[in-house]
Amino acid sequence: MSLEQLYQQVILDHARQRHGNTVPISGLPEVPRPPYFGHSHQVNPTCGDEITVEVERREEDGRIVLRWDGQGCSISMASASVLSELAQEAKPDEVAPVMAGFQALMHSRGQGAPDEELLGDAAAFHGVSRYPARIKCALLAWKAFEDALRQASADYPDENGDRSTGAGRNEED
Amino acid sequence: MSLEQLYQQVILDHARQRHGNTVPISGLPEVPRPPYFGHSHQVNPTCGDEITVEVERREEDGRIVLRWDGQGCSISMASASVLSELAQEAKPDEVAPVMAGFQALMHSRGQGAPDEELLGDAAAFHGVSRYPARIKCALLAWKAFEDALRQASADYPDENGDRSTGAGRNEED
Amino acid sequence: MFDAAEVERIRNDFPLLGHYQEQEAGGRRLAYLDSGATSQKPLSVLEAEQEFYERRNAAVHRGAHQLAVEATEAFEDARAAVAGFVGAGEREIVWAKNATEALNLVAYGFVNASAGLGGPEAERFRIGPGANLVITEMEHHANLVPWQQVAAHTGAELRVIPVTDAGRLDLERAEALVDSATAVLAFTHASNVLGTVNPARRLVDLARAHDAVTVLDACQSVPHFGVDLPALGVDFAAFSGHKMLGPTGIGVLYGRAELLDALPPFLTGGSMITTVDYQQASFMPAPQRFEAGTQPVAQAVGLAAAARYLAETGMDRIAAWEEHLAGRMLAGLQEIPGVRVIGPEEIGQPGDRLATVAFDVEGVHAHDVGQFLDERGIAVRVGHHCAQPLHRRFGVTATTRASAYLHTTEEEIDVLLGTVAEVRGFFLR
Amino acid sequence: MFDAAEVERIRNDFPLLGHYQEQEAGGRRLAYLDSGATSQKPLSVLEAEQEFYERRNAAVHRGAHQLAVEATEAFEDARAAVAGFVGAGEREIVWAKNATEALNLVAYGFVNASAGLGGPEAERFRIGPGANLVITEMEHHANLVPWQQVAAHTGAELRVIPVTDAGRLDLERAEALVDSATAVLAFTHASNVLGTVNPARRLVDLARAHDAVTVLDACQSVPHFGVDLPALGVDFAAFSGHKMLGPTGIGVLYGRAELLDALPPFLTGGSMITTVDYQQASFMPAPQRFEAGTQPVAQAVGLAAAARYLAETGMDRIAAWEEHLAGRMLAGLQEIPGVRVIGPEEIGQPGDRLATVAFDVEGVHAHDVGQFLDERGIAVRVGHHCAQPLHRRFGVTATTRASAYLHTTEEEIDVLLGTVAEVRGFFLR
Ligand SMILES: Cc1ncc(COP(=O)(O)O)c(C=O)c1O
Ligand SMILES: Cc1ncc(COP(=O)(O)O)c(C=O)c1O
Ligand code: FES
Ligand code: FES
Repeated sequence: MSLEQLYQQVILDHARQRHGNTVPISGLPEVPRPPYFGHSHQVNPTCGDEITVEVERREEDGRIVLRWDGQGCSISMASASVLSELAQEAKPDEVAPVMAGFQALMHSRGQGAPDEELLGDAAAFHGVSRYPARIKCALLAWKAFEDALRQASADYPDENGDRSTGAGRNEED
Repeated sequence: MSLEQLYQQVILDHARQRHGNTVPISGLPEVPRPPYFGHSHQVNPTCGDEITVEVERREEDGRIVLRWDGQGCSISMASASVLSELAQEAKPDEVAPVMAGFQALMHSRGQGAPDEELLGDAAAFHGVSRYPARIKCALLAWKAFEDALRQASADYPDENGDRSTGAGRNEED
Repeated sequence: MFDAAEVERIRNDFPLLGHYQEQEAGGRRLAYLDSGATSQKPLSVLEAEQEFYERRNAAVHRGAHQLAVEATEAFEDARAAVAGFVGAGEREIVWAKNATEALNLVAYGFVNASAGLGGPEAERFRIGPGANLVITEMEHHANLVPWQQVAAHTGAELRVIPVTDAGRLDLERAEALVDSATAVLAFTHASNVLGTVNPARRLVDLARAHDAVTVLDACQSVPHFGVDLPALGVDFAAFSGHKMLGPTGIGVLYGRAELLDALPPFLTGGSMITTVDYQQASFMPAPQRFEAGTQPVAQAVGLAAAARYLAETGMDRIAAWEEHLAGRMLAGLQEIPGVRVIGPEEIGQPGDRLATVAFDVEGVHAHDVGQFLDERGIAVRVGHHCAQPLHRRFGVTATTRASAYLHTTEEEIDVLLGTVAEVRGFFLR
Repeated sequence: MFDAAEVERIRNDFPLLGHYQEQEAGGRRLAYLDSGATSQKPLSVLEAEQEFYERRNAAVHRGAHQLAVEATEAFEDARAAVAGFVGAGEREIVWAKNATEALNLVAYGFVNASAGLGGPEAERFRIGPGANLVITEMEHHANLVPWQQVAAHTGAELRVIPVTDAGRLDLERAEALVDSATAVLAFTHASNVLGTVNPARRLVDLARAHDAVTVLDACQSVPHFGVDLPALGVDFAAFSGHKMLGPTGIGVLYGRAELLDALPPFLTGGSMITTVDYQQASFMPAPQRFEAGTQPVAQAVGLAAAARYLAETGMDRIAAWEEHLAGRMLAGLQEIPGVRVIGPEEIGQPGDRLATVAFDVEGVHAHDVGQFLDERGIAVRVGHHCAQPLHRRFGVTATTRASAYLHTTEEEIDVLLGTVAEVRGFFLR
């Protein structure tokens, strides 16, 4: 596989123009936290890169509001940006299959054909699955998102959200 | 080399009929210690065998009185017995060349021809020098003896004894 | 069980055995009866290491380059293979330099936890003067001295389960010694001196009833019969590569995932931290948290090849063959006047005795026995076999120990027996 | 220094380099510029290990049989060879699994002594809240985290000598930080990131003036230039086999005989005690007191072969060649727009800079740089290289690091430079 297939233009573009990348409120004591809120800080131990993802469930309709910040390689930054685009204002049970699909794609060892309809821009990451050392990069934001969403959904009064995201206790850290 | 050359009859005989092997007084609190006295306990760490050698310098003439006890292989026991025979009632400066000669023989890697006149029965150990793992056995008693003699000689009023045995401080333990 | 032809086939896989056979004038073989100390290596193990160095050698878990990826894969595949060999999960296998380090790792976990390190999750490893640590009288120094050190650091009491004259654990006394203040029950699965195989499940149940952590010294079991560590229920277990056909320089710690993640780190340095500044560090989950610095990578690959070789040969068949040899050795030794076996004199039930037999020859020191056997091409171990207190308990300072493995022949056992029978005649001449 | 023909001859000794050359379609070579992480092995090292396993493998320091005697001889000869390579006495060399363990051994010596273990001779390793431990800002985690652990155990303070923007130690600050309460000055001989070679003698003098124990991380120096440890005057030093053409699974601790005998034991178990009962043990003198359990015997033999290979090639010539390559790399990188070298940008005096060069490419993350180079057959390391705080100090989280060794060619450096020059064009397209 060529480098161009790994680093598709859409990845490089997202890495530069990052969707949803903004200062997280969890670090700002003066900002009050929304009622259905979760945040997760993840470190990629291989490289030391890190990301923080914050998720709110909008009170009125339960839809996702996502914020993130971090530093890392183009793949991790682009992946966070794409995730943000896909999840922003979505319902948790709309996002669940995307998350599962992206996970599966990353573990396909270059064999899987991405479902472009489901994954949108995230399909561009299919080349990453051939590079074991980079899979963690692509999944970093998603892992943080999953964790934050679980927290945000813990007390949100709809079973759907709970079921589809495997919500547990609200464990803020 | 054959086993018979390593285990000469004189070695096996000494191993059974041990010269100078008796209970050391250093373990008996009720027995008073002679004025010029040293004792040394040595362990062969490879096997855990041990020996205690006690040396007195006789007040009247400075000659050596030796006692030892221990347990170990035939080579270590025979070597202690031979040493005892050679050193008993000898003057330190008579024993010094024997000690040096025996040391040298043990480190000769089977090359040295033993000086039988100097070494007496100790010459029978020449085969041991071919077996690196057994050299420590043969030297165990000699090492303890050297240490004990040094202690016994520390305060004995003749420079000869001091010089020839490399005496240092009387470090009883 | 094997037949003679199969043992010959197996012998051909071991270059050292073949080499010795060639060398010796008159075709005399080396009877290597010292596998209990360290085993010989089949060619497949040497080749696996060599292949790694020649094609895939690079730093693992670090580099982004292709070679590093391949090295990492080889390394983690090795972990999976060794984990599978003892029924464990991959995350439950930590590489060490030898079994001794693996046991020290657990012991220092207690020391560090008790000094306040390791955060709240290390709570169950914190002990003090009221606690006790229970070991057995038949422990190798590797499973004795580290616990003495823990006792010295924490003020805990060290208790010892006695061994009967027949060479078995006194289980009644065990039940009295393990109590609610017991923090650790550390015991060997099989004794490297007596050859006794201990009833691990029963001891684990005893420990669990009192909430004690179990630490199994599996050095002499994993190489010789099939062991499923999770099925035994032990919390930690240690074994060595070099005793199971693998390379020197590698050992294994098994730990139940839940405990391993809670144990404070031991060696610290690179590749085991998540973030660090100049004043503090946070640590990765197990197994990485215990694998500081460059690991014995080629050795892990070699050990995996050894585990594969053993599994393919079949642990049950190996165990059956060795039991057969053990029976022959025990029966033969007991017929020789002046020879006393230290340890169980016969196989009680299948699987309760290794083909590792220590014995005393009346009137002849073990080192002299060993020298005599060596002269006849028989390699055995002599001394206290790193179990000094156990020898003291049996009233000896040293024994001669013959230990068989899958490549040992009946003929070798017979040569041993015949030669031992000559020993007293030579030395007491 | 070498000429191109000699480097080609050297390359032929390394099977992995040759293997790659064969494999690659179109004869493209692997430019292995990651020797700083781990080195490739010459055939003589692989053969030495193999020969040991096939002819002399047995338990060392234990058996009375002939094979054990030969194994012991091979093992102790290896110690003598490695001791000779760094100018040390044999008794001053302790085997470890890697440099990380060697550094931990010293650190735990302080921990154990401070907990009251080790008897009166361990007095000088006992420290408490008033004491301080001084390290530098450029330490690898292996020479940082263990000292944090000592600080946590003892209450001692950890102090850090800063690095200048030019990537050298701030020696004035060092003089202010080391004082009469300094128990340890631990510093790297050469930085695995910056490539800086530190003035070891000067730092030793500073420590000595305050009676502090010096601990040298010699991981990046011993492989690359001639090092005489006693001449440097350090008390302890650590280095790894795998970075100096030797096997994985072996490292070395050097300790001045007097200190090594006084340091409390670290790992405990077999082969390091003189006598032991169930309640206490007494320990052998160094080096055995630190070598518990079965040692990496075959690896020691392999490491000795590596030391021999290096000595025969000539450490001075190797150093000169690498300095030549370093100059070429530094000059070339600085000509590439957007590339910043982290560490000394040029060689100041001979011997003050390794051919290990870390750099940042503006706007492109190091892992992406590494991926790009890998695609072109250039293996470099990317990340924080186990020196996270040092990277933070230079305002980056990761760098790309190219490190050369004796088999590196000018051509490989040029390919590196040409490829780095393309990176920004690709990613910022
Ligand atoms: C400067 C330095 N110190 C310590 C180490 C640790 O060495 P090892 O991983 O062999 O223990 C390394 C290598 O990673 C190093 O470069
Ligand atoms: C029962 C037992 N435990 C522990 C050990 C120590 O193993 P190693 O020397 O490989 O650390 C041995 C081997 O010597 C052993 O037989
Ligand atoms: S390299 Fe760090 S996240 Fe990709
Ligand atoms: S074997 Fe112990 S002294 Fe000879």
